[in-house]
Amino acid sequence: MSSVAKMIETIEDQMEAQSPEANPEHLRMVEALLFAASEPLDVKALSTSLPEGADVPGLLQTLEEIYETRGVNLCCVAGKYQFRTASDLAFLLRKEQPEQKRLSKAAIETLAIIAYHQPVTRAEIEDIRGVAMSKGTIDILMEIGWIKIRGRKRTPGRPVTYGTTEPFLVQFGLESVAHLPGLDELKAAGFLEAIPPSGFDVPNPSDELAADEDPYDPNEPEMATGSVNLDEA
Amino acid sequence: MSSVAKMIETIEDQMEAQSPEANPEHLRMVEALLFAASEPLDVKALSTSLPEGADVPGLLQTLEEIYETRGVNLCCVAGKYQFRTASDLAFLLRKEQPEQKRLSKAAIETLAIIAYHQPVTRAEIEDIRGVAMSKGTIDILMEIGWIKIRGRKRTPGRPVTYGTTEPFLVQFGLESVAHLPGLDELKAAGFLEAIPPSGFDVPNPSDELAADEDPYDPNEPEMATGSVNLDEA
Amino acid sequence: MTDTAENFDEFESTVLANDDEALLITVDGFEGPLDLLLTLARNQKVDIAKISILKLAEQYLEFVETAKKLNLELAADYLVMAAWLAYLKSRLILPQEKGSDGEPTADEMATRLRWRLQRLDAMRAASTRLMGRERLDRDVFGRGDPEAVNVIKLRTYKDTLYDLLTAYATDRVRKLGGKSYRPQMAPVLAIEEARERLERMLGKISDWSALTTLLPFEWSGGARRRSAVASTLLAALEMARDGKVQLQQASPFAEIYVRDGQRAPDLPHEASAPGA
Repeated sequence: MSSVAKMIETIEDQMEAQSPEANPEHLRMVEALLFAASEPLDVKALSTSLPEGADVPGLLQTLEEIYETRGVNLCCVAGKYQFRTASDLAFLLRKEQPEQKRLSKAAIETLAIIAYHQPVTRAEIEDIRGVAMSKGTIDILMEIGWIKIRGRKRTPGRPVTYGTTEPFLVQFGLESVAHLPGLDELKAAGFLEAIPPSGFDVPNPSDELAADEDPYDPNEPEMATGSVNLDEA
Repeated sequence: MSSVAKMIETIEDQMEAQSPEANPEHLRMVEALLFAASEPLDVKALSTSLPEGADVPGLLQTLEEIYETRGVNLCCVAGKYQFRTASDLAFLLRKEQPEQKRLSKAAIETLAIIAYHQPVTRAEIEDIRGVAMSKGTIDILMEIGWIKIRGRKRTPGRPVTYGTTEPFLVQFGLESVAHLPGLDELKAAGFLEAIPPSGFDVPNPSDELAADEDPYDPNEPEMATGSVNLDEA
Repeated sequence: MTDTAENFDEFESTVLANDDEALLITVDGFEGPLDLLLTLARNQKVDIAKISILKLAEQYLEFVETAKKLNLELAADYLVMAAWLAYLKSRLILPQEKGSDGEPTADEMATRLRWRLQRLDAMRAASTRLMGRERLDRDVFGRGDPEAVNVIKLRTYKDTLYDLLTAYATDRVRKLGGKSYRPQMAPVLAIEEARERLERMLGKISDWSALTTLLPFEWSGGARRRSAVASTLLAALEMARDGKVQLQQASPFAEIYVRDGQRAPDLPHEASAPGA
């Protein structure tokens, strides 16, 4: 038996074991939709195009397995699905892409802090980096579309909080912020604790509104962010 | 065995039979290259990216077979290869978008003439309207489905006769063409002046075959419609 | 010392070793005092968790001194940190005092600083890992030639029965020369029209006829009559000049008579006959 045939047999076994009922016609449809799309698609979008009653999550799982060892893989990014070339084939495809703007050291660090600590305020970022942030840093990250203002902290001054966006997850191939690399270690070491560390709560980076966070309302009159204390004012 | 597994088994058989030596790593590479390419690739282009000695035509054949029954097929156009959605799934990639339009002045006038004067030939429409009709006008009304060829006039040349359809009645809220308002009603409703020009009459349209009309037989050899007179020819 | 740069090439250090192992500094390269402290800590080549804060404070203060000697301008926060570290250093050297009125002890302050350095270090490592991930369109690629979704226009027509009937009425009335589209005419009978009319009537009028009896029926009243009379008279005069009619008038303002120009001239007495 050739090695290709062996590969296929493995896939077959997986499919038999896990998704004995995957409807081959539905499988073809999901395959076609995901192949054709330029953007990741979520279960809901796929469901609207498929016949009623199609088991989209099951189909996706089957497809993920079928493509697992192939040159193209089915990836889950930002909770949506997209076919992407296998990462081990990057050498074949890597494009010499002049990175439009090489991100500054400050911007890269700020992005990581926002990703791991979200929701996070400007003052908290500054505390971690030990330096005042230049205005441009946040602007650049917002312009690229990797971060967004997500809410306001329920503390004096109601500073805005930052978080990462869906394009950020898509760009870095993350299923969700909970899948950030090394998140667990950072959490275990206590580096993601509230700032200053209270020693009690260990916030996870989360897209959900935090307990002390209000949703962002762009119409709310802007206040100086950071350290303005209403009680003192 | 599930039908997916059966499908896979068929693929496996094909592969065993035809390309026992297809290198699975090379297969992955071709797959990734074709997937990521922004245009179809030919054997030469693929060969330059693949390790030396790779059997590109063989790999392409294998891939073509693997994808033959899938939602995505490998297609060869003008000697170049690309993945395309299986043609029977093209309907998945269609999105419907409503659009509201109005008929052109010529089209609605023609439609009105056909409605009132049916069965009516092209030449008669032109005579009633006093202007030559552009070919497009009838075509548009036929395409919308509001008029149809209903018969042939028993006159030299046997020109086809036009009449209105069921969708026409639905669109204009008419129970039948006989319910089109007559002269007096048109006057009463203010569509016509109290004293219409002499010679003005409003016919009583009917779905029934007229005395000088034959039912339309699409197989009847077509003749030049309109004014060609066989006796003169 | 130069190996720091290798460890962390993303954050290229500007701390360089010169010949006498003193720090040669350019402050521009640091992302603030904490970054400088972290770089110095790395130079100690021990686990940051076990770093000697006392030694670190000394190195920092030395750095600031060197910068002053070299007349390098240091941002205010570097100086604030220097002051704080000098204070911490003095407290670390002094025998441990009892923690009083809630103020943190020197050890607690040192621990807190160490923790902040560790955290910054950890976040930097995390950012390196993050940036090192397979990135879309750099390392992994989506479909290069996505197939566009075809938008099918579902056309509906707004035309109503009202539109249909309006179209029918206007179209047909127009064709039949109905009034709907006739432009408003001034109540003037054109001379050409009057002449044409006269010419047509010539064969039919018997002998002398009063001009006013030849006016078109619908022009026989009001302003229209005046226009008709004037035009018909002018037309008659033109035709008389061409010899097509003969005209006669008994006296000024009297009725004008007309007859076919082909007829032989009448006897004078006949002239007044019709009016007599």
